[in-house]
Amino acid sequence: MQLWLIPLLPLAGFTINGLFGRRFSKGVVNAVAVGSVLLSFAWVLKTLIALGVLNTAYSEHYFTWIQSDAFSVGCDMSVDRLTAIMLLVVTGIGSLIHIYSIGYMAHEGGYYRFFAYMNLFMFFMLVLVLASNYLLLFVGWEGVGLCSYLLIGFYFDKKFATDAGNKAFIVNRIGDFGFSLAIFYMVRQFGTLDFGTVFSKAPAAPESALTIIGLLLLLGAAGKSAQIPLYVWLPDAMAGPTPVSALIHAATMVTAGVYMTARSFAIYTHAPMAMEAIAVIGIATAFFAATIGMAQNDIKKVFAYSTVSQLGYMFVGVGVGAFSAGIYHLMTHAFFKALLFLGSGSVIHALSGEQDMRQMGGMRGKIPWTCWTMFCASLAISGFPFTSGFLSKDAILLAANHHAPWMYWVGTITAGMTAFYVFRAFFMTFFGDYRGHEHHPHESPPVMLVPLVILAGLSLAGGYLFKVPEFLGTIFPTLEMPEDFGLMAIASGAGLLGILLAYVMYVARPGIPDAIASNLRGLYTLVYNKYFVDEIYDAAVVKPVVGGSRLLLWKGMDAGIIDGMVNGVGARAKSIGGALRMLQSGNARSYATWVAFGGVLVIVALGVAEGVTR
Amino acid sequence: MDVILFLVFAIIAVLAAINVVVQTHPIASAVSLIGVMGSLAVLYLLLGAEFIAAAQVIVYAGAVMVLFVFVIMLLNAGAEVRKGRSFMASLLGAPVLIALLALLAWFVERIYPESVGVHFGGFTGGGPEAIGRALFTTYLLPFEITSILVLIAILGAVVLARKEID
Amino acid sequence: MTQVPASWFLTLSAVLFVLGVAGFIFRRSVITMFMSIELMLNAVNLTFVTFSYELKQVDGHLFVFFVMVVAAAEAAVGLAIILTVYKSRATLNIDEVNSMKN
Amino acid sequence: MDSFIVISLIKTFVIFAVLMTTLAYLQWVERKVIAHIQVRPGPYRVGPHGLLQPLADVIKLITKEDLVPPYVNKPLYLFAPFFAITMALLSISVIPFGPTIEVAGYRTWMQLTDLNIGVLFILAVSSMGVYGIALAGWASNNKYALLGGLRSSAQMISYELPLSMAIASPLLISNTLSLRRLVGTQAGNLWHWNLFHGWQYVSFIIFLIAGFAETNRVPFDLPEAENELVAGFHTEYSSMKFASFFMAEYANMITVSCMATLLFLGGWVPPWPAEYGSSFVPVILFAGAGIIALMHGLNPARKRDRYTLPAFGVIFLIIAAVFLLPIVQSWLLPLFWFLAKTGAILFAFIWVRGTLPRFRYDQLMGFTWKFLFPTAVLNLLATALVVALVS
Repeated sequence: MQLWLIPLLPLAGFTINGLFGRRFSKGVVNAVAVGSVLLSFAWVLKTLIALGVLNTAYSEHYFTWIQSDAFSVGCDMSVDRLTAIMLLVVTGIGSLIHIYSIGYMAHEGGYYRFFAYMNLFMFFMLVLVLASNYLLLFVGWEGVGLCSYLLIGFYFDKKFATDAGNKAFIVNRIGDFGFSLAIFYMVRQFGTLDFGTVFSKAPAAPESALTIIGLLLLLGAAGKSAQIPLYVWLPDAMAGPTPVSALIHAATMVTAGVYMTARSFAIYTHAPMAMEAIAVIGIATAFFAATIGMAQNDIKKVFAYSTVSQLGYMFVGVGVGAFSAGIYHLMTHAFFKALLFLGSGSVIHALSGEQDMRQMGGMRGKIPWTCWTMFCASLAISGFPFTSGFLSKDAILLAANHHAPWMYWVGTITAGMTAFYVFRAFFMTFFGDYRGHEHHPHESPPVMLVPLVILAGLSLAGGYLFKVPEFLGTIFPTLEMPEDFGLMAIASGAGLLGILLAYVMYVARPGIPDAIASNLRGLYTLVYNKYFVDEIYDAAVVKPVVGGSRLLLWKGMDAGIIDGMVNGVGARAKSIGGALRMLQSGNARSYATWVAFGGVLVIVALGVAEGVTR
Repeated sequence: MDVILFLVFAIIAVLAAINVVVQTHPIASAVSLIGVMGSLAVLYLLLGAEFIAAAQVIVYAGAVMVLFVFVIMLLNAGAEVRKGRSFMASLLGAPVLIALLALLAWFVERIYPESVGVHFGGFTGGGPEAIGRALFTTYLLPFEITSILVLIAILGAVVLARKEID
Repeated sequence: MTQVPASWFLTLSAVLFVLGVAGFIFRRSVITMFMSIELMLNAVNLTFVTFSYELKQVDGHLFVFFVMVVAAAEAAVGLAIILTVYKSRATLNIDEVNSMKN
Repeated sequence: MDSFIVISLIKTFVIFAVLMTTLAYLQWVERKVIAHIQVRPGPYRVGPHGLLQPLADVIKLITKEDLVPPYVNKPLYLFAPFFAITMALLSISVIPFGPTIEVAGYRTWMQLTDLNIGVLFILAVSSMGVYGIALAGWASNNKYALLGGLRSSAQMISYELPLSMAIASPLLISNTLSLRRLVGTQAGNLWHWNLFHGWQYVSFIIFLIAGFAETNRVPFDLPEAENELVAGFHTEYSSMKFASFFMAEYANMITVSCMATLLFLGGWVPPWPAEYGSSFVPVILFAGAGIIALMHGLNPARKRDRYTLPAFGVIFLIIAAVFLLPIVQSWLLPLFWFLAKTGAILFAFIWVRGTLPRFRYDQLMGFTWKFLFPTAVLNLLATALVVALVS
């Protein structure tokens, strides 16, 4: 069934564009890049149809990558229901975003380079998804980290872009550190990394080991999916072009963490403590990111924090045991979040680079298509009844309530806040009068609008088209939950309340936000500055590490000890030489004195030796 | 009797040696050195080394010292002028020498407390016949080498000391 | 007590040796230093003879004989050098003879 | 034990007295012989035929003012003559004059002492003699003296080498260093003497030439040559110190001639064994001398010879008579032969002084280093070869 063809097509696209892109015209580059992704999407559809119901995982083995007596790691791929969904999401949304970025990147520099990196990203993401052992997954994991770095730093001539790239890469590396420790521990514990054997041996392993593996995997996932401790890189990642943010920082890469935790459900189900940790981190991130999102003025920053918050929801889903709900929300989130980002991309495109919402407003008339497609996405994300977002979010909230009621209430408040800041952005951008100084904002070309429309359709009806919970029921342990309409009503109510509040504050009476901001000065500045988390990290971690390394390692160790020793030896030799030079005075009598002195020493030595031996 | 002989000539030797060191004029120290060699020759006789005693007088006192006296006379070397007495040398030298002496003495007394007594007839092996036999059998090689050495020394001395005929 | 312990001879030679060393170190005139060397050699000869007396072997005398020959050779060459030094630098003070340049 | 000391003291006294008188009268003999060579009478005023002349000289030298010039290096100036005379006299102590002698019940050798390294001892002493002259020359702080001292010591040193080589060859033959045993090996008749052993006369001649040079005698007495270096190394010396140098010179002469007799002429051994009448030779000689003296006494060339010559004749006859006494013969005859041979060589010294002209200094040095020393070495090698082949 040649599963390897799926990741190999984007790779071919990458190599062709990468090596000969400079000489191709834009059209050829488009054809190669988008073509390879569409082919890969078609191949995915073909394999899924061919595989049929997929009750059991279908896997193919290509070659043995590492072989050291008992421990061996093969390069083998497998497809089961979870992988199928991920493949569809990745290749589907990937191709839409590729089509969109043809228009968006039309008059940007380095055209072929952008598409080469995007294809490379697709290749690594597909390897990650298709991998059937942790090491191959880790290869994909690292690859996507690399591509995110490359794409964030796409405008490498701008300092903040390269800094953001570095930040993203380093923070991801911290997460990967935890992940690799987990892999080592698994090798020690289970002797292999293959999903099947690991999950079959997991129940027998001691709970403490599983907890440790779980927590380390969580650290990796937190790094990649931007959870509480390691989320700081995502907002800065907005420095990259908007399609990148859409593809990598909304739809696919950030979800890798959720996919990985979901994939290792066997470990987590036998490590309740780790599951609890996931849930707590998820809910905390959701609430925390939502509060920051409310005070942001940059349109992409708002959606970045909303991504962090929605990922928090997915982690809650996984944490409370509703794995299928988590993946369901992952899929729906991919649809509307990609749409939101692409929409904001076309808004920025229209305003030729303007990102600050305070410079926008009243765009309803000028770019109607973007406006209304974003309206659909906003409805979906805020959980407006009967949109796909509503379905997946409620599933999670119900599971959270079943697990721990307080989580449900925090989740509901966060849902309200989510609705508020999304519509705040919507109203600030499209309603009121135009505050910018761009004289004629123009609508985006159809090649950008078509994907928007498709995504709008998916975000509204996606939930119904693909019944994920039933589809994944066979793999994951299902939670039998009574259908409690009361809770659903409260959650959707919170969402509507958020929308109403946003409408009142930003359309009805525009003065209110400034009033609130002025009298809640302290809180507002705190939230606006993202709780100074970056500054804290900088002070707590970066400064000491950099300072420490400069002081201790560089000054102390390198210069002090190593150079010190080397130069020291040289200096000592010189000084001794200097002292001995005094001896060569040419004065025969001083020579004689020293000879006599030596003689005395020798005799003393002999005497002592003689005395000793006698 | 032997003790008296030893003491007399030992004291002569030591006094003469001190004179060698103390005298400012080289000729005086040369003569006192001859005195040392003479007294040593007698001590050799006491130790039964007749040939060596005679050789000492003939070779050492008779030839080498004459060379010294010659050089002193030729160079008309005056008394040593006392200048540039570096304090450091005596500071460092004197104790070292005293230490050396004390050490040697201690070493001798300690290592050879039970040394054999020396009297005149004690060892009669020192005669020319015994030395001749040993010299030309066991020590033939050194003998040949020293002969070459002396030849080289003569050549060296001649070359060094001759006036440049220019 | 008609027997003289050998250690007295050794002590005497030690004294002579040290005097030789003292002469070599403290005196300035080259010839006197040269003579102190001869004195040292004599002291050594005395030790040789004493030990050959003790061990009742004639080898000690041979060594003394060789020492004498070498000392003679050395004296010859040494004095020749002193002559040339005197000719070129008109001084017998060792302190002034302390550099290779003339 | 004490008899040894007493005997030694007596012997020392006897030998010292004999030696000192011989020294004095040797000078008389020398002046007489040289005078007669030069056809002049020589000293005859002081005592008969000048016999008291040495006594006069000694008195003169003793009473002369013993001045010590201020600019000399006083200690060495005084030390030099003393050293010269002691070294010269020292070697006489080893020379054997005759076989054993029986006096008042004590039998002893007619020799002060016998060292089994006698020859080496004499060599050592003669090599020390150099210092006397060298230091004298230097201490008197006078150019002539310095040059004289230098030259004479250089000469003595250079001639010491052929001298020791010449001595070494007879030693090879007689195979002993003790002088007494040396004479022993030459016992028997004339042909046993080392002189006629193989070609030992070559080493005898080398020995004599080197001996002449050692004692600064005529052909080689350049250092004291009046016309060039005033008086050589003893220019600044006066009276007794001057006398000591002279005595040293004569003592050295006696030592060399004694060595010559002992090494080559068989010491006190008569030329032919006693049974062939060698013991009568001295009687004949002295009797003949006495008769001649008496005859000359009858018609004297000078009027005071009328008394002296007959007196000498009578003395000689008495001596001839003494030689006939058997009890004395045992030690007197060997003594006579020894003294006769030594006297002959001494006469040769004096004779050579009277006849040969003086060597120039470079000829002198060239002669020894270029001719004498090589021949001495060759001679030694040849003798060694012969001895090795013979034994």
